[in-house]
Amino acid sequence: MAKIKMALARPPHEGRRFANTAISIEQALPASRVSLRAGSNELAELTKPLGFKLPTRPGTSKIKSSLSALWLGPDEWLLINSNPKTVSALMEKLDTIKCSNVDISHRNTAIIISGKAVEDVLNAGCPRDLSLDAFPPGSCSRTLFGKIEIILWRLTDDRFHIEVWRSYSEYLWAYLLDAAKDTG
Amino acid sequence: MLLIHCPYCEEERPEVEFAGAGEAHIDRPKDMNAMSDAEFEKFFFIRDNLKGVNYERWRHIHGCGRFFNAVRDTVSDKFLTTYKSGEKKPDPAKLKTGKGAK
Amino acid sequence: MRNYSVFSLAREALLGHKGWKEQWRSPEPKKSYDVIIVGAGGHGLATAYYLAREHGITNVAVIEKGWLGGGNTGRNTTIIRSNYLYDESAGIYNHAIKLWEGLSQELNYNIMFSQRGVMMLAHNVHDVQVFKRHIHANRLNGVDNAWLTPEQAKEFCPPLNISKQARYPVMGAALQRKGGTARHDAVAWGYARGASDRGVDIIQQCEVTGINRDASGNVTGVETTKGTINAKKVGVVAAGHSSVLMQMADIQMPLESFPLQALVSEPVKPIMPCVVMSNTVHAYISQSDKGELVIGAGTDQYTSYSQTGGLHILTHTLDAIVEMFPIFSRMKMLRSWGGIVDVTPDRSPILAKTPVSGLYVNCGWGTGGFKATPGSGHVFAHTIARDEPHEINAGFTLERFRNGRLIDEAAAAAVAH
Amino acid sequence: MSAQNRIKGHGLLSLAKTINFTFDGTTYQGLEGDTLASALLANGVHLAGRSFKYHRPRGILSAGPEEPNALVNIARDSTRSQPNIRATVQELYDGLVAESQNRWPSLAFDFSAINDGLAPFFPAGFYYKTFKWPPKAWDRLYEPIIRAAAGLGKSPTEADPDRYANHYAHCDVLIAGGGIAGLTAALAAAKSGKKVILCDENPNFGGAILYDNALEIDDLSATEWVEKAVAELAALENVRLLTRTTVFGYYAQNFVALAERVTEHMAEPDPALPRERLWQVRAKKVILATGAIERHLVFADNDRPGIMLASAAQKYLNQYGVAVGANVGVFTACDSAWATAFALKKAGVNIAAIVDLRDNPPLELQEKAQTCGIRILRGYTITKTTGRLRVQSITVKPVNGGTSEQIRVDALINSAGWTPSVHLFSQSRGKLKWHANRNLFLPDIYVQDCISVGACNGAFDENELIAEAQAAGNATRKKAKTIRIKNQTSWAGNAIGAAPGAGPNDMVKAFVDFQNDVTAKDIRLAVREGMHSIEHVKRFTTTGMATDQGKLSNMHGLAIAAEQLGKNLPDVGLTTFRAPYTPVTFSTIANHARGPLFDPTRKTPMHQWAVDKGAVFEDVGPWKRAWYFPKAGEDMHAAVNRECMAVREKAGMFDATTLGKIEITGADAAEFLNRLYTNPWTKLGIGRCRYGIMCREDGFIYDDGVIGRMADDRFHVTTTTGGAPRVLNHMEDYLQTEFTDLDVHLTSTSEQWAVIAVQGPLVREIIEPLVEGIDLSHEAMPHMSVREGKICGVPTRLFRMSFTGEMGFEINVPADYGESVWQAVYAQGEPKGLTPYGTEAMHVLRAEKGYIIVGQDTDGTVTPHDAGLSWAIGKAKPDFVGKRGMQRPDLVAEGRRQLVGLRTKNPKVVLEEGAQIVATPGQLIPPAIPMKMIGFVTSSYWSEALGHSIALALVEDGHSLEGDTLYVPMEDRTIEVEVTGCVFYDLDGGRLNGKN
Repeated sequence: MAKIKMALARPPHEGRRFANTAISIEQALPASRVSLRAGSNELAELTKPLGFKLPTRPGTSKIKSSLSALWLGPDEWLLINSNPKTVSALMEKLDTIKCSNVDISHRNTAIIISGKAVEDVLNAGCPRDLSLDAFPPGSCSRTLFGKIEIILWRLTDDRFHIEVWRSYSEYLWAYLLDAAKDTG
Repeated sequence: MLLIHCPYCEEERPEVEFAGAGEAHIDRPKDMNAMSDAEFEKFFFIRDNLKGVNYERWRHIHGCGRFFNAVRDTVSDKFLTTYKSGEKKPDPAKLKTGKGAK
Repeated sequence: MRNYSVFSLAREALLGHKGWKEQWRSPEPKKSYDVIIVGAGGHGLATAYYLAREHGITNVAVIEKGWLGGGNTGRNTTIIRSNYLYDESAGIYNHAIKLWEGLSQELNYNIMFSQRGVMMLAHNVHDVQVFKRHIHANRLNGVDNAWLTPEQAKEFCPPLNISKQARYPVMGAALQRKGGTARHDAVAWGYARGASDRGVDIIQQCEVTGINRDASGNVTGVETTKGTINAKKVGVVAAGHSSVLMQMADIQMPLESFPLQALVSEPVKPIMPCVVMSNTVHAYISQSDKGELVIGAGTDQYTSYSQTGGLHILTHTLDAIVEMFPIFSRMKMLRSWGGIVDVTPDRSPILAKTPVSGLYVNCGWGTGGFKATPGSGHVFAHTIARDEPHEINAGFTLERFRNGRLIDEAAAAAVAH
Repeated sequence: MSAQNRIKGHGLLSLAKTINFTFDGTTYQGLEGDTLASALLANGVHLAGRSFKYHRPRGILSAGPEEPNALVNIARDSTRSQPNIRATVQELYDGLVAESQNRWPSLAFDFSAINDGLAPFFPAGFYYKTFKWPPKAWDRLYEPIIRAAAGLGKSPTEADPDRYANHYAHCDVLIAGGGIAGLTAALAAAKSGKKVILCDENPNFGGAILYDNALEIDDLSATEWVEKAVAELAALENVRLLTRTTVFGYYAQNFVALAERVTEHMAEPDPALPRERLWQVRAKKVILATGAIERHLVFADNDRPGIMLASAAQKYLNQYGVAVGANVGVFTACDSAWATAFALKKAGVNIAAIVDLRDNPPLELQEKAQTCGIRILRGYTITKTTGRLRVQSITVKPVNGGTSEQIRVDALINSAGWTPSVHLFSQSRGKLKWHANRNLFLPDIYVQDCISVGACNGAFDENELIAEAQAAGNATRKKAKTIRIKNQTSWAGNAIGAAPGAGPNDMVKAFVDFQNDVTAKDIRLAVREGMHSIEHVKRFTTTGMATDQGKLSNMHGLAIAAEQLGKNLPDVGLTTFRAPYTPVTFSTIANHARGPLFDPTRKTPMHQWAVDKGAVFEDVGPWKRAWYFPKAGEDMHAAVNRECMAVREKAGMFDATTLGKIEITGADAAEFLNRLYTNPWTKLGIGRCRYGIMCREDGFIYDDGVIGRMADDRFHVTTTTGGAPRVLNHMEDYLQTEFTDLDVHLTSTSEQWAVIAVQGPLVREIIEPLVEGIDLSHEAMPHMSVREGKICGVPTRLFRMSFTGEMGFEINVPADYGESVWQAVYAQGEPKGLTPYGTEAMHVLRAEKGYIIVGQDTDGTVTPHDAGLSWAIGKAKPDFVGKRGMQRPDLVAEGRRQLVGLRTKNPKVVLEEGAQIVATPGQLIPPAIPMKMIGFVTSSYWSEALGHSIALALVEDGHSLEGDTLYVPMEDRTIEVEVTGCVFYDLDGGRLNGKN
């Protein structure tokens, strides 16, 4: 049998970026993502495979080396590992524990947006209060941006990570660029 | 746009993150087959639709994804309280209607 | 009744219009009536009018909490059409159209029924299938409804954007030429004048606070803020407040009341020749005789009696309008308002007797009641007078929610899957 | 032309900074900082518009957003034409081109002014009384004429190239109005650490001092004080200042909408800037400092050009250095107009007389008037004015009778006192209270966290106003420092309703609502006709319904109606104030959601490949799906036939990515499916799939799809494309609120997987070489099974299933690999005849097999039994969602519509989808309307494989009619059809296994 030609990954908007003096928008690199669902009794067991305690305060996140956990709901976390190759390992680890683990690495894609106008640009489409006291670094939440759902995650004062379903990323890009027009 | 306190996220969020889900505290009978047509009608179609304090369901669909219940005055549209699904019906007499909503 | 005509107008012009009498009497309520209608909206007033005119029942009171015509009658976008799918719906809405056509003359009141055509846009293959189904059913029911190509639609309504580049390009349209609009206030006032002139008492600023029944449960009258008023028959025609009133007779209704908003633009010279509706893009628009673009929005997602809604609802309405009519982008919203619409599970009205003898209900028109006003009043009057439904409203019962015989116009337009 | 009415030494504008503009074709010169109105007045132009109904000549009445008369069209270019712009608000820019409206042929001579002469025939509501005969004439004849006469400006006729933006904002305190009150409140709030947004509709803050600059605050001139306050605020981090920004809507829970005009004042706007920006602000507290609006007096012929509000004249003088006339009359019932007179006099304008309705205006005012030689007429009214295009004289007469006197004027300023702007308070659903002693409605009961300060709260005295504002803004305990006020202008005195001389017995036109031409007479007529509620009066006369929304007319209308009814004013009711406060551009509200951003467009990973192959797409919900792939010279029909035949004879490939997918995990996953789907799931083996039907409680089909069991506790569920979000929500609802006993979790994987359906006799040999770790043989992988392995070296969930009746596989791969795997499969199969096909061919192929499409062959009123899917109902199951519902009387009754197949007697005839079906030809000739319809065509296609047309239909008792002949009456002919089963092709299904 002839050698099978390996399929290539073609992530959406690969390498796309925009920047002016006030705002910078870039397509994040591919990553491993797992939707983790677990009840309060299961939490303890998860600490070992993850290497840290899952955040349990609503809207908070936890980062340890390449692995991050975002609280999305009382029994729901989004696990992101910046290394796209680690997903199967992560899935296998979780398989051994009573919880729900679903690979969504390709369902979502991410955009990183930063700069001094970042709150203004996001507030063009997101109805949430994004001031530092209301949404400090580390905060994360599912919310709306224009007509689509996103997960908004604040990395630093002026840097956000936005998770979005891949087919909505084109809309998100276009909206962010439109909102960024009169900045910088 | 209303501002709704999600009992799971423990904060107020804009209405567009939520989906209204109709009247609250209508439980699906354990034995559906034992229902008369009249009982089925009441269960599936009949609604209180109260003018005043109303018990209703919401889902924080673009947030934590949880269904929860709310007590809201349908004349002022003010929320008296919101509470997790499964918790029992609060007594409206014990809920104060404050300025603004909530 | 002082006749209205170009001649009486001319005569009055020379007398400084001092001779005009009030269009309807504003009497204090009597002790008792043969029939009490609760709610002086278009449907209630029409019911009273036809009770007097068709059935000789003139000892009638129409009781109104606020001012007549001040509810959904005076708040809706006045679209009139009858191109509904099911026989029952086509029956009642087409009955209404026939009455609309002679109404100005019959009432001696210009209600400005304007058959400018109602065009419903199809934006995808599924819309086309659904509209074709309507068109064929309408034809066999004697209801006019024609299919137009995008080009024909544009010809009928020049401001329309039929560009293939649109997000949801227009694939065609269903046009009911007999559809159109009427002047909502005039409809209420014309019926009020006609009813009052035939002896009907219209009692405004009087709220019904209870429905009285005797030992055997039969209706005996109503309690109001102006005291007890007796009647053997009570017809509830209270739109958004129907649940509240029916609960006074211990009847729980299959209804939910939602806020529905509408808006008008600043007046401009004639630009929109017809009514355009799009269910897929969610917008309804026409132009009033004053020149305002009249635009209907969607309902909020929660039940409410506040007669106000959220701005985001208007946002979605106006982005749809600008998408369908890019030339209206710079037009300005002059005024927006809200009404309370009572919605049934199958989106069809209830026009029927109730389990309580002597109590009748006309409700559940949702967002589309205005167009039915004459037909609804006409057959509801029959139902009250004869204590049995007219064949046209025989299907619009309360029982259908028990036996499952729904008239599901909403489901029949099911979303493409 | 040069500006002859500009007065040196007055106003805040620099005479050096001149700019040119044109009005109705004439070029004029104005100054930077002018409004169009001030520039026109500077050039002696008062005539600016025509009224709505009588087309009476109208001048500039006000200096603000309440302007009812001076509405013009301004066009930067053909795509930027804007009707109904208030000249009193529009800032002048170099090259501005304005045109008057609602006149023909010209503003000075308007043909329709004939209406004015005929006015007696057009009283309020005249159109209700006539135009009824002949019946058909209304919309053919009368209405077109009325419509043509109505309307003000002209709608734009080209698409709008400008952009619009949105900004959601949050703050502790939002302050509406940047006058002294607003500025004071802002300073207090900001200094106590609050996050503040202060906005004002004007280009500059200052509010009333733009009228009255005599005032001194803390020993600074009002202007200096404002500059200082603004500078102080601008320096603070926690303050956002917004000018040219109107608060237009006040919604529930302190959600407030603002419209910011970003570029409307610029000669050459930067294209990067939005034309306007919508601000949607959620404020913890709202401070309303919206001030008050001066009312005009309602007297005979009070609408001539040159007759204007006193405060406007003062603003034109003090801000723009423009005198509104050389010989100005003053008619007032309020002190503040006297101040205007003094200011004008000081500026060298002759004051013909001050006519005050009051017998005893304040003595100090009278003394001051005497000292500067102004004639005073106390207790006088105006009974007549003259001048067609500009007021020329006024006729005055003592209120208590006496002799009249005509006085020449070239302008008349008037004031009936001030109406607090309670619009936003009222929008917030607060309750107003009538103060009879002052003829004012003032805020009484607040329902939101909101407070009114200053003139809009009735505080006309600056000391009182400042105290209110400080208290409202200050969040600390600290006592606010006192601010010293000097040279206040009194706003005392007012009149409401018709002035003497415009009473019930005076045959004069005294205008209440200028734009809509509503006179005191009209309102009295409405009352006589039984309009006893102010809402009736308003609707009957249209008072208050013009573009100014009654800012000037509402109180007068109420008073006149009340007088006529013999009631107290508040008992007539107050019309509700509705958003917006001033008109707002549609696209400002739509903002970003235009063009490509109107709605998201969802595309699959293989979309571009299809585009490159020339696919035609269809919209399915938000998705773009490849509809068919026409080759050169092919129409849709030819392409679809080719695609179908390829699948039947060789192989086809189809992008099924848009189908919804839900991963259901947990120990009770199978039980959960048992309750949500009609089918049984417990016994479904790992690696097997099953077609499932979902109902709601009502027992009607809600969704369907193939479900595969990946593990004991893991299912891969597919849903319809459009149903995906609905189904997931439906499942979550039951899981979270009803079946809480189950250990189940749901995750949408719709976009995790790209799905490539390969269908046809050759598909196995085509994909086999690409697959690793999966035995594709019949034995190892029969129909309706699923395996995990690799394809093209990447992980796949490979389903053996078919929606065409041919042997088929659905290759699920992680989405990023979708395009690449698709290309690999295509490369592999293309030589063997593998053909990409679209949704249309898919529809034909499935119809040949009688597979339903939910939403097309069902419509929300169809049970599984009706659809012939009784086999998919788990009879043994004690309960599932829909089980009870489908037992209701009407759902088990005779005569339900059931899904059947149809074959046309003439095989070439393809029925129209949606066509209706009747039972008896007897109905047909002559066509007896209405006909009894017993069903309709749900799906209909030409079947190239079968060589005849096929159709599916819902027909009453259809299942028992097989073999019968029915009729499809079309407009031009009647089509005979035979009822058949739903399956047309490969009846025994052998081809699923590559047999037959």
